[in-house]
Order: sequence, then structure tokens, then C-alpha cells
Amino acid sequence: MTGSPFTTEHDELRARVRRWVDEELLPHVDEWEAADLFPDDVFHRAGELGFLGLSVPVEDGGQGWDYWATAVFLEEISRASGSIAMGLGVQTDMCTPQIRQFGTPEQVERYLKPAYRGEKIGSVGITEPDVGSDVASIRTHAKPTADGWVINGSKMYITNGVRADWVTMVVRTSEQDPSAPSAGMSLFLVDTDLPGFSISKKLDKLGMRSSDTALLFLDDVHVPADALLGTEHEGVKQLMWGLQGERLAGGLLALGGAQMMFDQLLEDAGVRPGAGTGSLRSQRLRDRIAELATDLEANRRLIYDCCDKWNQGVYARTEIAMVKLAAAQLASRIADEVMQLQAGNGYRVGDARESAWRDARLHRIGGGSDEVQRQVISRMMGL
Amino acid sequence: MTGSPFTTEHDELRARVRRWVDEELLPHVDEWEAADLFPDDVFHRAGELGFLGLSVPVEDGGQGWDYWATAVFLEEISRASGSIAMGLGVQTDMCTPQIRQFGTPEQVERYLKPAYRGEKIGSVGITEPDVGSDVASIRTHAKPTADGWVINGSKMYITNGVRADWVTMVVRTSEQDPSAPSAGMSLFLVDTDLPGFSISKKLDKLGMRSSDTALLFLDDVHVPADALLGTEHEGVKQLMWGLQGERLAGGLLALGGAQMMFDQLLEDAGVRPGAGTGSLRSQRLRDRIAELATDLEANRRLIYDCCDKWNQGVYARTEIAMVKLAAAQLASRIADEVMQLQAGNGYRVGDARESAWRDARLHRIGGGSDEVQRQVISRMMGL
Amino acid sequence: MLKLDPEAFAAEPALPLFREEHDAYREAARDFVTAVITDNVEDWEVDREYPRELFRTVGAAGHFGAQFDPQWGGAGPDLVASAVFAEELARCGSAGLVADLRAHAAFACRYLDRYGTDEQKQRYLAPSIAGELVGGVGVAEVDDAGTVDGLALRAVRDGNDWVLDGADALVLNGSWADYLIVPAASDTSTPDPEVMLFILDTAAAGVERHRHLRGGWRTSHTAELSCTAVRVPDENRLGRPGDEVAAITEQLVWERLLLALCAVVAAEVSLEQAIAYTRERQAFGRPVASFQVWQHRFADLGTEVELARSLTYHALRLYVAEEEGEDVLPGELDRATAMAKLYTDRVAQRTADECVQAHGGAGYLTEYPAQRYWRDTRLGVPGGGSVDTLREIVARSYGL
Amino acid sequence: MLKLDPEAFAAEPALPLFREEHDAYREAARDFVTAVITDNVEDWEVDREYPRELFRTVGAAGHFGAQFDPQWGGAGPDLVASAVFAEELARCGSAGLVADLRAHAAFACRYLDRYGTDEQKQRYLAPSIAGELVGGVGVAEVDDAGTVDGLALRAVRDGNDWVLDGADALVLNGSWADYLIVPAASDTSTPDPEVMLFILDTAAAGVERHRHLRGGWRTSHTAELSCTAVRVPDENRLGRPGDEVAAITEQLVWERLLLALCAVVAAEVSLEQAIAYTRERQAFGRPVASFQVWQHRFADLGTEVELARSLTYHALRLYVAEEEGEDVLPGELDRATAMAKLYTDRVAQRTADECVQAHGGAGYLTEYPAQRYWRDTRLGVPGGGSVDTLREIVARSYGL
Repeated sequence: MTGSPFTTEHDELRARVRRWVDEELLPHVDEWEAADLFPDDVFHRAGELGFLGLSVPVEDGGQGWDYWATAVFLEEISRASGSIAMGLGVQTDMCTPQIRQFGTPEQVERYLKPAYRGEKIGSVGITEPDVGSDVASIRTHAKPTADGWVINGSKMYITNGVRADWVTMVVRTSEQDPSAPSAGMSLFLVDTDLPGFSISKKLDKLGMRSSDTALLFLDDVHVPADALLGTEHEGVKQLMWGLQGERLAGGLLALGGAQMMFDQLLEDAGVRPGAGTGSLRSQRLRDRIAELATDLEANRRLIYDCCDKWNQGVYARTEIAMVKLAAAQLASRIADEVMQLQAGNGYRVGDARESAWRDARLHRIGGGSDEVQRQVISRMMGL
Repeated sequence: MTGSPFTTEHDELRARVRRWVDEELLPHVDEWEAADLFPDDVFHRAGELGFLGLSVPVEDGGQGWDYWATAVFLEEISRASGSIAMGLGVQTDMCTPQIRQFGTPEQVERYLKPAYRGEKIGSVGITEPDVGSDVASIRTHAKPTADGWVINGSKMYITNGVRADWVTMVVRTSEQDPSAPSAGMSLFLVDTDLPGFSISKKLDKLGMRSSDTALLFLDDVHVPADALLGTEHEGVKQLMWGLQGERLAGGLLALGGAQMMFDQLLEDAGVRPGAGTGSLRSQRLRDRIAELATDLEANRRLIYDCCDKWNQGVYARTEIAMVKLAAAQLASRIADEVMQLQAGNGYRVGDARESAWRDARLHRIGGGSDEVQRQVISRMMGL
Repeated sequence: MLKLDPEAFAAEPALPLFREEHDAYREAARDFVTAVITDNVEDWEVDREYPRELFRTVGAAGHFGAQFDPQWGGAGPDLVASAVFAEELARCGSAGLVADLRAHAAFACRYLDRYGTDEQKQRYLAPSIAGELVGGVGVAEVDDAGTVDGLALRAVRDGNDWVLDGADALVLNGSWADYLIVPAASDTSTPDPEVMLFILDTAAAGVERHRHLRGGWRTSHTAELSCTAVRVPDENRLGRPGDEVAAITEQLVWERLLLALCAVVAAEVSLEQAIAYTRERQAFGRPVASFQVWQHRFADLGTEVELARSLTYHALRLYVAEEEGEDVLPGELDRATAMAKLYTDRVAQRTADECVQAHGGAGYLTEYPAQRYWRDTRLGVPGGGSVDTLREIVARSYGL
Repeated sequence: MLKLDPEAFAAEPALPLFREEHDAYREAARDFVTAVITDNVEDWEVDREYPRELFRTVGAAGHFGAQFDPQWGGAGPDLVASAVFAEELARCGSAGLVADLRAHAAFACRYLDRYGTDEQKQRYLAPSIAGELVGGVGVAEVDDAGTVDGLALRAVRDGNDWVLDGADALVLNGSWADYLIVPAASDTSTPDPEVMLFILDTAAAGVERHRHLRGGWRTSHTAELSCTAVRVPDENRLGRPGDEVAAITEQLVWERLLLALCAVVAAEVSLEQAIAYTRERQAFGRPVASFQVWQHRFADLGTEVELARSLTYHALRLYVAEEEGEDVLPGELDRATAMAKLYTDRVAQRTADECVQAHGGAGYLTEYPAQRYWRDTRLGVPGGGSVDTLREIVARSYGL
């Protein structure tokens, strides 16, 4: 249809993802939320269905689609649950792109292709306890040994961190230079079954409860020389290279979540007894829905513009940060409006609205908080 | 009535001020707005009626009331116009309190008593071009001479500045010490008819148009030794002493303006054709009015709490800054809502709504902008 | 010139509220709450449970009795003191537990005190003030037309008993209370039935209760009540026949006021903790609290908390005045309490949300209370009317 | 595994809008507007007037003709190019003048082009595109029921003429236009009269016009029109009888779209200037733009401007597609343009307000344009429907 970037093939892909979500995921989501973990099999099955690495060339183990396929997938998977969407999003767009860009053919074979097949689960390790968003303060370090490196330190807020087969990790590989505190870091692909690697804690979170988030601890973890990803000391640069894709994926996940909750709001508004068109209560609600619908559409259009440029090899850095900021806030606002409509009753534990509301709150914190995005945007605006 | 801080005497005072506003001011306000100046006689008449210096002891030339009388006056005078309220507010609560606190008996006789009688018009000179709210950057300076001082420099945004008889002015009286940039300044009472004193420009403003705001220029202005107010080099401290009263008065003026526009909103809502109770349009409006009414009441209660403490000699510094911030923003919001109700028609020039809308915008800028108040509040919160 | 007597204006506070003894009581209440409750809150939240024995402890310390007559074991009547206890209790930061204790003392006991017979007071009020009996209340709302909303319990007379059938979806402190104050209708199928109030012994046959499991208020014992042919003796009917709707309406005003007081405290506590956290937490080599965007945001939040507090204290002042028989403009108290509830809920929710944000990643971890305030304030609206109802009350008060 | 052909996905833009020639035209239009208009805006705003000759200058340069056929002196049809001109014109920062020129080219000319006879086009459209005649339009709104709102002009047939009586409160470019496109009703006393459109020569006897004096739009020639027994020949009736309401509705969609495009530009220009000002302006020894609160606020505003732009360009894309006969989902264009107008007005107003604030004291001085954007964006809503109407359109589109 005119005005839509999606072709018939994309529409078919969307239907396939939706069918998987409806038939294989949604029936179990409550149970997985209650159990605080969705099964590893979700990754395997996604790989089997060809949903991981959709926009990656076939020779790298992907499906060879354009970026719109990723947009379809991330939007649709958000309908399953925030946790599943986040876990898979980390797999497809956060821990793997650096391997594709900077990896050796061996690393591609060993990590990337199995990841796209859903056989290996990955995670990405940047943040550290007491460091937050400040990459320059990273303290985890790798010292060269005869046949590789030995890594010591810890990593915080690691999505997929409890079950990951490997972590794409940034660590310090030279002494900190006070004049260039972000220099001298490198990326490593760290296998989680190495001696000295441990999960200090599975973090207990407000929402995204069936996603596993870990505090990791590395105590003299010996990695081989070929665990280094890309160029030594170029870690932060390589990390930043991947940032645009992560943010855009983050925006798409937030958009997908916002759309899912908006649909819920419409449904709730429609079925609410006594709220027939024209009633006073309904008029208030109509206004709120009209405003939210408009905000949602504005977010969608800006995200799609970013996707369109991305497809043409153009990274709209400022707009991507804007989209991340705006979509995260919108998701929270819609979640809040869904709550508001329930008035005094609050939310039953186990109700999808209740978990969606808690899940949505993460978007404004994770993947670079609102404040970080504003800082980034203002820098890009030349401020 | 219970819950109200005002006694029967205050209510009578309110009625008197209101009568003056209704009978002697409002009939001419349009004309004065068009002429970009309200007449000096407004000051004279206010003095004659005993409205200046209401809360000042009789021995200082005031009326000997408590602070609630000032609250009554500032609220009510706001109904005349933003300009008149601001002009009189500067006279009663911004350029005179320092004289009362730090002045010699001669200064009280020469400036304060005539000011309360409405015979002399005063203004206060702090801000300078290119300096803004930053007192430490003040460059106007006074050098001692044999029989007094010679002042050079300029002062910006001076309310009443075109017609003032004197300016309560802060100027630098020693070289700037980089380690204490706000030190070494003093207050002066500068007569505006001295040689070398000139009005560079009457500023052309968005609103508050019948109030005169000036850029002043001082070129070798010789003032006598007794023009010094209070202690030499203690100017900033003395200035800060007066700040609480200025802010509280600013809050009361903003509250008065907000109440006036809220009354207009109610009137407009009532008389709007087709907007009978229960109509869809009316429901939207009812919600907005309920929210604004609540905000207005919250502001009133916090301001009154500050007034109550003030009356007992307690300066609630944090709350006063909060009140200034909140009431200024609320006045702007209500003005905006009054506009919104007029929908596509916009505002006729000459309509009281149109000028009130422009006038209200100043509260967020003048007397310490929103940003300055936030800075002050956060400091007082220990941040 | 005006003629007046300067002597007429003394610098006495024109708007008194708390007296010295209230300040002293606040200090004692704060120490008590900290030691007995606050220090255990994190554990109780994890367990979704706290010891029912707490009612006895609080009662024994005399904190349920501030507004009640010594005849029934109270220390009052002093409404201001009971407001002080409500505030200090709210500082514990566990909104569910606070809701339970508030429902017991401020709602159930207050219903009994105002509308009960001496015999009912002897049987229920006195042991409740002592914390030996635990009470709960069904949440009713009164709509524009003065109709009690959502009445789903039906009461039919049978001899000296009433037979109750139906369900009440929202009963505060309901799952473990010994008795419940519940409204019921003579006939739930007509639009304007007779409304009655009952003291329902929960041990009666046919009473079933299901505790709510919600995203917030994890420690609360809010429950759904269902009654199947429950017999209630007529002596447990509460209030004078015909006055029940007025009683419910009157009670709602007090509920709104208490909820507003607690919302202000919730906002204040969450702000205090967020500021403390950002002072400690380093980012980019300096405390988060040293960043201007946080300083200004905290300034805005602090401002809203103070506005909320002044607005609510004014409503309390009016309430106390009316209770003490002073002249209050008709409708003024209704408006003031509706405004207080409307404004404080908004402030509490916004403050809690920003305070989660101020914690960064830690804001999303259950080990920090920030996320609890966020959940609790958002869910903390039952009782006292929805946003729409409150707006209606305010709009109507202006003749709209 | 999915089976698919990777070759099927080329990296062509999926959402094309501006082509290379549009970018080139934008540059030319920007230079033209800067030299001919922007450089004079401050003077014109002080005078509340600009030379009427401007229409001829703009027409001679070909800028009115982008969307019209060469047969009438146009360079099109190219709607995108005319949108580019509307945007570039809006950059001049004088919303009143912009409204006049937009009313002339995008509204009056477009009415003539779409609904006029060849003879009407010859007489009015061609000289208007050349800037030799100046057109204006009466602002109509169509409510939920498809009724044209606020029709106060009545037209009664008399021989070959229509006799017009009554007043139209809001006629864009009305005080000095040579002709006006105005709606009129067969009978203003019935609720559902026949609606007609006329080309009204303003030289006709009985025409009176009063230019509006408003807080914003100081250079605009928006006027109140009053007609006393004005005779309009039947040949000046516009559009096929019976289709007038559809024509007005159709035109409203285009008006909304253009107003949205201009609102985005207004927000962008005011933001650019505020940023430039705060870079220069020192406070506490450093540029205001270096304070984090301003950096973050500008980031928020920039984000909203980009959201507004994407939303509006999407509506334009749909409009062009529908105009070119492509499939667009029914109702999608209506919704998209209503959303664009709703969102961009909000953004423009908020941005202008924050940009006044960013100027500090200078924001309140008329010598800086910040206060003008603030006045103009707040007043800049006539045409295309009120906030309430737009929300209704959006809500209805979701089946509410």
C-alpha cells in the first residue's frame, strides 16, 4: 500500500512472526513471567524459523533481507513480551553486529552463524557496577599472556547474562591515560564456560522479569589470543560503531511495545461498560487516545525514516538518538494511560497490562537513559 | 471565615483596592496600554489612598498593617493590569525595603516617606546589559571623591526606570576580587536628575507595555556621600536581604494575575455559545478548569503559608523561591488556556485577554527566571 | 487615608494547624514507626506479608486512638494527631501495609465511632483501638447524583437477621479483618435501592475472601469479598436508617484527605531517597546530584511536594474546623479535599517516576525502594474517587 | 527456514518524497525568500504592513506556480515543489505575511485550479499565478456531521446574479485581495442549507472589509468581510452545484497539511535562533548554551521538531500519492493530516515558548524575534480545524 515501506514479502514475514508469537509464545508468557525466565528454546526456535539475522547477508549466516525485515521482527516480537523482545533484540542487534563488522572468518563461523541459527546465545558486556553509562570509567581489564589474555573485573546489567554462551565485552587493555580516558580498550568474545567466569547474581528487576539480567564476575579468566575482536585498543571505537544499530533497534522495540499497549488501550476503551460514544467519560478518553495515537504515529514515521536511511547505508545518528528517547518515553506514557483507564482497581498480577507497564519503564533507563540520549542529541546539535 | 487568614479589616481593604481598580484604573487601562505608559498619577493616588507601605510601621511612613495587607494589595492590584501591578510592586516591595532596613533617618525622610505617600517614584537597579542574573558580573562602579562618589556604568531592564525619581542601585565600590567576585559592592540611592544620568532607551517589550522599562546610562554621575545606603562594600548582602520580600511579592503578583485570568476563563466558559453543561465540548473544558483550579489553589495555599510565616518574622526562603517559580508558570498556563478557549480567532489587540496573555509571560523571566529559581531551590535543598 | 489601628494586627499565625504537642507526638510516632515497621519493610515486601500481630503492637502503643474518645480507649478526640500518625506511618514506604492500618483505624474505627451505637462501640471499636480486633472496609463511591456506585452486595431482611448475598470487589484490609464495614443494597436490580451499612463478622458462614495480588501494594490485604447467604443480625446494622448515604459521603471526604496526606509523604520520601542516592552515585567522575539537569528536576519536584503539602494541610485545617463546629463556607471542604486528592496523586506519581529515573539502572532493581514507590503510587488510587470523579467535584464547585 | 530471494531487496529509498530537482528548487527559493522577504521582515513587522507589490515580485519569479499547469502560467503540476516553497517562505519568520501568500497561492489559486471553469481560470487563476491579481479565502470548517460551520453569508438568486448578504469573520488575505473565494448558504436560518462557493470581486458595491488587528500575525491582511446586497454574477459561482461541501472538505485537508509544514518550520527557525542566541550570550562566565539544562531542553525540542517533520512529510507523501492516483487506504490521508496539524501546532507553540525562555530578559524585548514566534504560533491556528475538531477526526478514525 502506498505510504508503507513494507512489501508483500515483508507483510508475509510479519504474519509469520505474529503467528509464532500467537501460537508458541503468548500461551506460555504468563508462566515464564511467573518463573522469572523464558526458556532457551525461544532462541533456538527463532533461529530455526529464520528470524535471527534477518537483514544480514546470506554469506554471514543471515537471511539477506533489507532492514525493513528487522523492523518487522522487532515490532512484532514486542507483542510477545518485553523480556522476550529484549533477549532476542540483544542477540540480533547488540552482541552480534560487531562480530559481523570486525570479526575474523573463524569468529564468524564460531559465534555469528550459530547465533543466527539460534544455537548460541550471546550477550554484550559494557556497563560495570558503579560506572553506569560512562565508558571511560570501565575498570575490567585484560593483560596479555603468552598465548592470549587474562581478564579480571565485573560487568553489570547484562541481558541474557545468565544463559549466554559468550559475552561481547569491552575491557581495558592498557593503563588508563587521564588525558584520553576512553582510549586503550578492546573488544573480546568471552566464552562463559571458562574457568574464573561466574555469575555473581541474577538481578531481581521491576519488570522484564522473564529476561535474565546478570552481574558477571571475571576472576583471572584466561582467553586465547583469538578472543580479541577487531583491533587491539580500538574497542571503544568499535563499540561506538555498533551504537547506532543498537539504538535504532531499541527504538523499534519501544515502538513495538507502545503499539501493543495502544491496541490494548483501544480494546479496553471499546469494551468498557457505559463508555459508549458520546458519553462524557468517553469524550475524555477519546481526546487522550487521539493525542497518544498522534504521538505514536509521529514516532513511527521518524523511526521509519531512520530505517529507510539505514537501508541506504546512511546512519542518521541524531535522529536515531531522538527516536530512542521519544519512543521510550511514549511507551511509558501509553502504559500509564492503560493503567489510568483501569482507575481504582490497579492491576492484577498476571494481567498482561500489569507486566507491560513494568516492562515499558525499562526503555527510559536501558540502552542509554533519557538523560544519556539528551546529552548525545545536544552534542550532535553542536551544543 | 475559617480557613482564611484575612480579617474583616483585610476584607474591607480588599474592597477599597478593588473599588479603586474598578473605578479609577480599569476604565483607562486600554488607553494607557495603547499609549505605552500609565500616568505617574497612579503612584500619587495609590499613596493618597494609603495603599503604599501597607505593612510598614507608621513611624516609617507606612500604614502599620500586617503582611496580609500587602498580600491583599498585590493580589488586587494585579486585576488592573500587569504593568500597573509591576510598577507599584517595585515601589512598595523592591526599591524601598532596603531603605527601611539600612537607611539613615535622613534617607527615610528623603526617600521612603515620600515614596509611601506616592510623591516620589522609585526603581531598583541591579541587572546590567550582557550580565543578566549574575550579580558577580556587575561592572557599574563608584569611585570615592572628596565629597562623595562618581558612578559610571549602565543598568538594564529597570522597571519604572523612565520616570523614577531615584534608583536603589548596586554598584561596585572596589576592584573585583576573582576569589570573591560578588564582594566589594555597595548600595546607592541615585537621584535621576543628576548630571550624567540618562535614559539610554525605553525598552520595547512583548507585554507589560504601559509599564516603563529602561536601559539607564551613568556617565560620571557625582553623588554625595550620603547617597550610600547602609554599609560600604556590603551591597550584595543587603541586596540579598531584600530578595525574599521581592520574590514573595513577585509570587503574589503572579498569583493575582493567575486568579484574574482564571476568573476570565470561567466567564468565557460560561458564556460560550453551545457549551452548555454536559456537552462534549464542555466536558473537555470542565476537566481543564478543574485541573487549573486545583493548581491555583495549591499555589495560593503555599503562598499564604509563606505570608503567614513572614508575618511571624520567619522567612521561608525555600518555599518563597518555590512559590515564585510555581506561580509564574501557572500564570502562563492559565493565560494559555484562556487563549485556547478562543480557538481560531486569536486575540484582538485591545482585548484584555490578549494583553494579560503577554503580560503573564514576564513572570517566568523577570524577578529571577524559572531557571534561576530552580537553581536557588536546588541549592537550598542542599544540592 | 485609611484609618486603622495597628495594634489590631498581632503576629500570631493566622493559619494554625499543628500545635506543640503535635510536634512532640510526631517525633514519638516517627521513632515508633521506624523501629517497629520501617526497619522490616524490605523483608515484608519480599514476602508479600507482615505479621498480623502488628495491629496489636500499634494498638498497644496507643497509635490507633488519637482521634477517639478515652471512653473507648482513645487519647482524643484529636483529628490533627491522627493525621500526624497517618503521615508518620506513610513514611515507612510500604503502601500496602499503610493501606491496611489506615483502613482499620481511620476508616473502620471512624465509621464505628461516628455512626455506631454504644453497644457496637463496646464490641468493635474499643478492641479495635487496642489492636485486638482488626477491621476492614468496603470501598464505596458516591456519584454525581448521590448514588452509591458499584453496590453488588444485596441485603434482604429475614426475621431479626439480614441475609447478604453478592460480591464486593474491593475491600480494604479485607482478607484478614475480623469484621468489615460494608455497604449493601436492598435490591441490586433497581437503580436507586435503599443503601445500608453493616458490620460483617468475617467468621460468619458464607463469607469468602480472596486477597488481591497487584503490581503494587504488595503487603496489602485488600481483598474481594463474596457472600453467600451470610446472616448478619440487625444489631450489626450501622448508622441510622436513611442516613447511610450521607455517612458514606462524609466518610469519603475524610478518606480523600488521609489519602492525600499519605500521597504527599510518599512523594517526599521517594524524593529524599532519590536525592540521597544521586549524592552517593558517581557518573562521569562526579556525583549525579551535581548535574544541573538533576538539580533542576529535583527543584521542580520539591516545589510540587510543597505545593501539595500546603494544599492538603489547608483541607485538613478546614476539616478540623468543621468538625469543631466552626463556620466553613458550604462546599468548601468538599472542594478542598477533592483538590488535595487530585493534586497529591498526580505529584506522588510524577515524583516516584522521576525518582526511578534518577536511580538509573538501579531504579529498575527491586533491591532499591524507588521502584516500589513507583508501583505503589500508581496503584494507590482506590478509595476517595477516581480522577474523573474528583475533577467533576471541582468543576461543579465553580458552577460548571 | 524462510525461503526468499535476497536480490528482491534493493537499497532504494522505500519512502521517497523530495527528488533532486526539489532540493535544487529549495535552494533557489531560500535565496529568493531571504533576499526579497526575510531581510525586510523586522521593518514590516514594526509597520504592521508590507508592500502589496510583493505578490507581483513573487509571481514574476514563478513561485506561485509550482503546483499549477503551464497553461495557466504554472510550472507544474508538482505538489511537492509547492510544499517546498511553502516551507521556504515560512522561514522568513513573519507568520502574517506567510499566511497572506499561502492563502493566495495554496488556497485561492488551488480552489480555482481544481474547481474553476476554464474561463474562470483565465480570468483569475492565470493573473494570480503571475501575481497580478491577489486572492483571498474565507475560512470554513466542516463539522462531524459534514456541515459547513459558521456560514454567515447568505446568497439569494436574482436573475443571472446572486445577491450576497451577511458577514464572514475570518477571511485570509481579505483586506486587500482583488477577489475572495467565499462559501455562502442559500438560507442561513435553516440548519442544513445548500452551500455554495463564490468568487467575489472585492470592488463590487456593498463589499466592506475590516482588517484584523491581533496579538500575532501582525503583517497579515486577515479581515472581516461584510456584504450588503452584493451582486455576484452566476458565472462567478465556483464548482459544480452539489459538490461544494466536498470541495471545502478536500481543500481543508490540503490546508491542514500546509499549515503543518509551516508550523514545523516555525518551530525549527525559532529553535535555531534560540540556540544561536544562547551560544553568544554569557551567564556566570560561560555561554548559556553550555548549561546542561539548556542542552537537554534543546535536545527535547529538536526531537519534537524531527518527529513533527517526519509525521508531516508522511502526510504529504500520502497526499501526493492520492493526487497521483495511487492506492491510499480509505481515511488514511484524513487521519494523517489531522495528526500532522495537531502535533505540529503543539510542537511549534511549545518550542516558541521555551525559546522565549532561553533568551532570558531579551526574550521579552520586541527587538528579538523570539517573542514574535511566540505570538505567531499561538495565534497561528485558524484554518484547518481547532484542536478539538482534529482530535475528533483522529479518534473517529480508530472507530471510537
